[in-house]
Amino acid sequence: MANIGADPIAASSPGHVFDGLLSNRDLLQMYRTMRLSRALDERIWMLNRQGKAAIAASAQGHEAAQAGTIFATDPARDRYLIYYRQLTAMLCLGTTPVEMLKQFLARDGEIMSNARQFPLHGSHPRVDLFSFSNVVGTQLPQAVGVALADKMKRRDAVTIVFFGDGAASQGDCHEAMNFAGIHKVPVVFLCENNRYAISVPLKQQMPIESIAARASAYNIPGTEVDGTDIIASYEAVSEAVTRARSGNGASLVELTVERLLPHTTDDDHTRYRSPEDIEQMKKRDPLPVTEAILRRHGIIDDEINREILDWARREVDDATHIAESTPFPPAPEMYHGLFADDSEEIDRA
Amino acid sequence: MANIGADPIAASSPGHVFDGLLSNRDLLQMYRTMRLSRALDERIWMLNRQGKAAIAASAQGHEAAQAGTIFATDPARDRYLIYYRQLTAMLCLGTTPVEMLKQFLARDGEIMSNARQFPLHGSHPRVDLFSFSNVVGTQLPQAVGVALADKMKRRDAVTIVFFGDGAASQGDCHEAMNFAGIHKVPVVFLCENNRYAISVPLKQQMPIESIAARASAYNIPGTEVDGTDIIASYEAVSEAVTRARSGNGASLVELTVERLLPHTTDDDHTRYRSPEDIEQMKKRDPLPVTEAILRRHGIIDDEINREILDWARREVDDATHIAESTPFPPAPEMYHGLFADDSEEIDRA
Amino acid sequence: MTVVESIRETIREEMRRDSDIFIMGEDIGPRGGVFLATGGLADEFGEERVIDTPLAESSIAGIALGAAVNGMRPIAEIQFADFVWPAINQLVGEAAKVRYGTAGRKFAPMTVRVPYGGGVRGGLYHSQSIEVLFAHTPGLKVVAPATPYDARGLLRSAIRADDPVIFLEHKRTYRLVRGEVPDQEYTEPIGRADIKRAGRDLTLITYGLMLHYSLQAAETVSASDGIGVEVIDLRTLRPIDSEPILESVARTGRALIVQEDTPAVSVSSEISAIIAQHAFFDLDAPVMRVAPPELPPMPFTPLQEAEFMPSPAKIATAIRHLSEL
Amino acid sequence: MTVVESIRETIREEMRRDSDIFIMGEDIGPRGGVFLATGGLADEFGEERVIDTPLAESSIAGIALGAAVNGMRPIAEIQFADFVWPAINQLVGEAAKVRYGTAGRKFAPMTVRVPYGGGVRGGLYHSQSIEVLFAHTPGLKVVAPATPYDARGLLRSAIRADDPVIFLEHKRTYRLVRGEVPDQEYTEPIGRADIKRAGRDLTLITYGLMLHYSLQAAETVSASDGIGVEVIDLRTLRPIDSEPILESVARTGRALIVQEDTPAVSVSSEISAIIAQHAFFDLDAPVMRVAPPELPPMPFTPLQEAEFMPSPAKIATAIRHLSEL
Ligand SMILES: Cc1ncc(C[n+]2csc(CCOP(=O)(O)OP(=O)(O)O)c2C)c(N)n1
Ligand SMILES: Cc1ncc(C[n+]2csc(CCOP(=O)(O)OP(=O)(O)O)c2C)c(N)n1
Ligand SMILES: [Mg+2]
Ligand SMILES: [Mg+2]
Repeated sequence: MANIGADPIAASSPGHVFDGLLSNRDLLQMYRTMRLSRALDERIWMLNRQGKAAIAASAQGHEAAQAGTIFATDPARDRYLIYYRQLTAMLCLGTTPVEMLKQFLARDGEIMSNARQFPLHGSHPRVDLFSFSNVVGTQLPQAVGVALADKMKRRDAVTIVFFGDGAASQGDCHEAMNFAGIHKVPVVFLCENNRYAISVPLKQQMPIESIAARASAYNIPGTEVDGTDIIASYEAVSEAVTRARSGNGASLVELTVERLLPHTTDDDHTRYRSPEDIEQMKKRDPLPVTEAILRRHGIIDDEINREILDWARREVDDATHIAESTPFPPAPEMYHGLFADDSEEIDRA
Repeated sequence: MANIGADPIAASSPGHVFDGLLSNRDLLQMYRTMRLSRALDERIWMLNRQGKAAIAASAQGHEAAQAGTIFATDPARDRYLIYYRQLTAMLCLGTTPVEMLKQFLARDGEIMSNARQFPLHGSHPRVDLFSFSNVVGTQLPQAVGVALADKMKRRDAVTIVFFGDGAASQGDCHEAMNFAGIHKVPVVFLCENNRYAISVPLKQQMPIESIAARASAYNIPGTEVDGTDIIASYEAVSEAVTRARSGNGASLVELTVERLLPHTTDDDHTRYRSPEDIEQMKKRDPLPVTEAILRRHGIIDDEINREILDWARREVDDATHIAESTPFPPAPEMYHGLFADDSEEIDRA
Repeated sequence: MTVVESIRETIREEMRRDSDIFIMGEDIGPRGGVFLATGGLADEFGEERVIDTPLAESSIAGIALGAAVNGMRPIAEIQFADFVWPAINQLVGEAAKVRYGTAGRKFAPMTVRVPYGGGVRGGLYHSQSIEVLFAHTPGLKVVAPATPYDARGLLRSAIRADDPVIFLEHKRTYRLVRGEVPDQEYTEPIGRADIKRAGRDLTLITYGLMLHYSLQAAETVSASDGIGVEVIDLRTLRPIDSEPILESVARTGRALIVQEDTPAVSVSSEISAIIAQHAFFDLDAPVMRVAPPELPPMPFTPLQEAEFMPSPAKIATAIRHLSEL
Repeated sequence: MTVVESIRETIREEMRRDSDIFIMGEDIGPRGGVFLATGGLADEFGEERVIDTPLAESSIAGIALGAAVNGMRPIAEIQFADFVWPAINQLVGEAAKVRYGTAGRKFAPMTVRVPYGGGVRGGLYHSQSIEVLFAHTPGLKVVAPATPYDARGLLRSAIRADDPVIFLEHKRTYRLVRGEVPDQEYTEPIGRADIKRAGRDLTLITYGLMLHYSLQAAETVSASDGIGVEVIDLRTLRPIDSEPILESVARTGRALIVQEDTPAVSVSSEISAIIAQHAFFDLDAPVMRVAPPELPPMPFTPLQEAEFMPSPAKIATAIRHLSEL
């Protein structure tokens, strides 16, 4: 792909004045990662259908939002509190397909929790990232505490905490944003609003249209952005990150996306989504949208795009092979690491 | 006091166009109740200092807000979730000084919980009113549930739930207002904002000035009113109650008041309030303010005012005598009423 | 009929019978609940009586409580027991004390359905047993049926009770356990244990999924070692029904308690304490327990989940061991 | 020195020693805490290390947790135990599982101070004992000292521990209990019970305020009936230190457990279960308990509060009764 220039361009997609520093290479990198994420996501769903992966939540529809967000941060110094729907973010942060698949297959050496937890739960060996639990909303006060520690220690780190529209209904969301507003901690509240909490549509979750509109209740800036637009997402998050980095405190960024698949592999969204709704949302698939942007900027053409698709499939095939041939963690391993002092013996079952 | 006309007047205090139906008699009734509340409040504080009342939270400073609020509701059909600082509200709802004093002295036959609970906790024999616990904020979702039941049953009842500025920080406040906004239940969120949660000033509780400003996050109307102004308070609450009664759902009314005494008899606010702050707040004592309004309208003069003050003192003296000569509830009574079926024997200690 | 079917049909019948009953929770509407325990109810009763709530457990409990004290009979669903923690304040702090704290004037006829338990590849946050705090709290009733028959009879009693009932449904039993359920209406009393198997040599006390594992183990040891195990299903965790336990131990002289929850300060501790105090002179051997290790329930990866969960084999081993003491 | 003074001075010394320590909670700043357990600390350490929080317990716990996993050592105060319920999700659901759920990579060195207990005219919402759920939860350590010496030594250990510690302070002991506290720095190990009184005839296991009532009762019965009561102070409720209990029961053959919390499914249940399993053949009599009735702790009105609380007299009666069995 030598034929792609690395020099910054004034990228612009309809409706955006782009003044960031995204280079062609960045955009290409984002797009490739999104394609890899999509291919991996489809594979994971298949592995579930084959009875090999116990459960999976898909990132399909959220890819541009997550890629745009991560590229606006600095994995070398920033901190991330993620949730289960963030496969693309994980890949953008350098997690490998093998590492991801071991999570879904619960195999030995799984990087986040050694397969004690669901996929995408635990922490990361190379990035300061964690998701302690599946309990929706708990990460919000935790993120504020993480950012508070950095503020106290005058560390140059921004905390990005991801949550869905459903999490916004939790009391913890209110308490976290309130404290962040009072103490101006360097945190970005990143809401991926896909209009559903499993089957509950937005109008039964809140009496307003936009979660970002609540930012004023906490005296922090709030922006609602089309999360299928990778450049708009990048810009909005960049602004929030810059604000936090320069000591001006928290922001709320709401990226509106679509959940292209059911909530998880256990769900069937035809039970609660109308055919029209399902048809409509497919139009907002971020992959074709992003592909079009890159084509418009001459960053990719048919050939390069095909290369990318082939590369993604190969990556996923190889990773699947490795992950599937890895054993499960042995039972006795579970008795370790409850406390700092492991000598506190845990009686065997 | 036959020399006081009962015919409605166009009452007006600076800055208010009054279009309600407060009669002279109403205003007089409110004022008399406020005076009674103040006299009783002072007596309760004294009884604590004498070691007779274990604990007391004072309503001093909140009297006009509470009187204005209760007079804007209909005790015959409305429902009230109160909290511990609502002596004036209790008196406006027809609770007698003896009934109140038995709460503070934990005497037999105490009306709200038979002295199982702190003063102002439990429920009421004549009004649909309750305060289940001392746990700040819990009443908010409960009130929404109460109002939801009335909406389901098409009952003509409005639920008024009282809370302080401190309670507004609780996750339960967010969850309650969110649900109320979605389902348009007939509830009035009545915040008595005295700028302190015990010792924590507003600026350390929230990054904004007004709790009412958060109403928009829940798509409900929010108004902030001077809670030392009895007519303004009455008007604001009337509007919210009318709205709820006519099926238009919830409102948030914030009445700004002063807490003239320390948080409770256990507190000493000189530890955390500046002398200036304490001086300033005294200027907003609602009793002289209300007295001036009534004098301006010719509803009271020196003589009537003296009558009222004497009457209040007599009432409180007599009540104190009766309450103090009432025994404590006997120990065995505590073993009853845990469940509907009392036959489920509770073993004696 | 399966356990989940019996729960769904019971809710349906009760809602037909009493218009004061409504259900609320996450995804219980058109979705029918993530376990389909409320499937079809939104269609039949409409969205006013089948309320899909925001994702906010504290308000689910608090709003149900408010509605209950104002004349309704809400049935609230907590989607998974692991997510009941945000609701503890409204359930344990508030609902449990409403009647007592108002000297009987206000009361809360509410049922809180809580799918719990492991062995479902749920990992640390879809496998938890959360009964301890509820079983400890005066003012609550806690029910944990293990069969379709008991689920139906006890859910009816719970819905009709005039005080808060925490209704624990073991997720693994939902589809695994089938059983006969009479068509005619019946109730089972809250607060009564049930002897699910008679035996002369040893008394085994359990509840939930472990009842079924224990019954398997009882068959195994009776076949292999001729040990007669009496299996008592607690069914209600608060109040605990001690009579049948003490009466059985008086006959067998040996007591084994089997639970899926971790042992320290748990329901099994209380059963043991009851026996140690009231049946001491009947005992021929120590009161033993089968329970998981003291670790967060429970690892997602399969070998570790299996190691964590008590199994019929582990229970059988414990029975043999205890009957030799 | 009183218990509350020893706690305040320990926090002060630890904060001087380690700049990663900060405290947060309601009214802990200029007010010094409602019990003055943090009096003067705001002046000495400034408002960045002494944070007066909004009235929101879930976030107090959640923010402390986040800060702890990011290198700080927060000490969070829950103003009264009765208000810990909103924080359960962040403490039991989250903090307890952080290290285990990240396979050891992340951990939470946080201390949560929780003033608890009754006998203070606190009524239903300022008297609660809330130890059960914490004592049940793998991943937590739960400490409940009863003397100024133990409070100081254990609080130091808690603050320096690399895992979450729930630190229970009995409100009634704050000013009531005085004791010698050495000036030089010392720690007491978490997880170790302490024999507070030696005796040959009966083992009494207790903690918190009840330790002091039990010691009084022990003196009474020794004077009146010559009964030698060995009093064991648990000090730590998770993990429970069973060795000294079993060793003592092996000598006395009689065990009495005294607690202020209601008995069903409680710490006393677990102590009884441990004895019934591991010391069964040493026992000469049933394992007995002294505890309040199964009612919400506890009525506000004085005669009923007195009836509810275990007292030295009630404990003495139980001791006499048990030693005659
Ligand atoms: C506290 C809590 N309640 C319920 C659940 C079950 N649950 C898991 S995901 C989910 C919906 C979350 O929706 P949202 O926050 O919008 O995220 P999305 O899945 O749409 O990306 C629910 C209800 C949970 N995990 N935690
Ligand atoms: C959940 C909870 N946390 C803490 C407390 C202790 N407390 C009692 S009143 C109070 C302050 C309440 O302030 P606010 O809501 O403003 O009411 P005010 O007393 O000022 O009228 C606090 C912290 C409590 N009762 N409940
Ligand atoms: Mg969503
Ligand atoms: Mg206040």
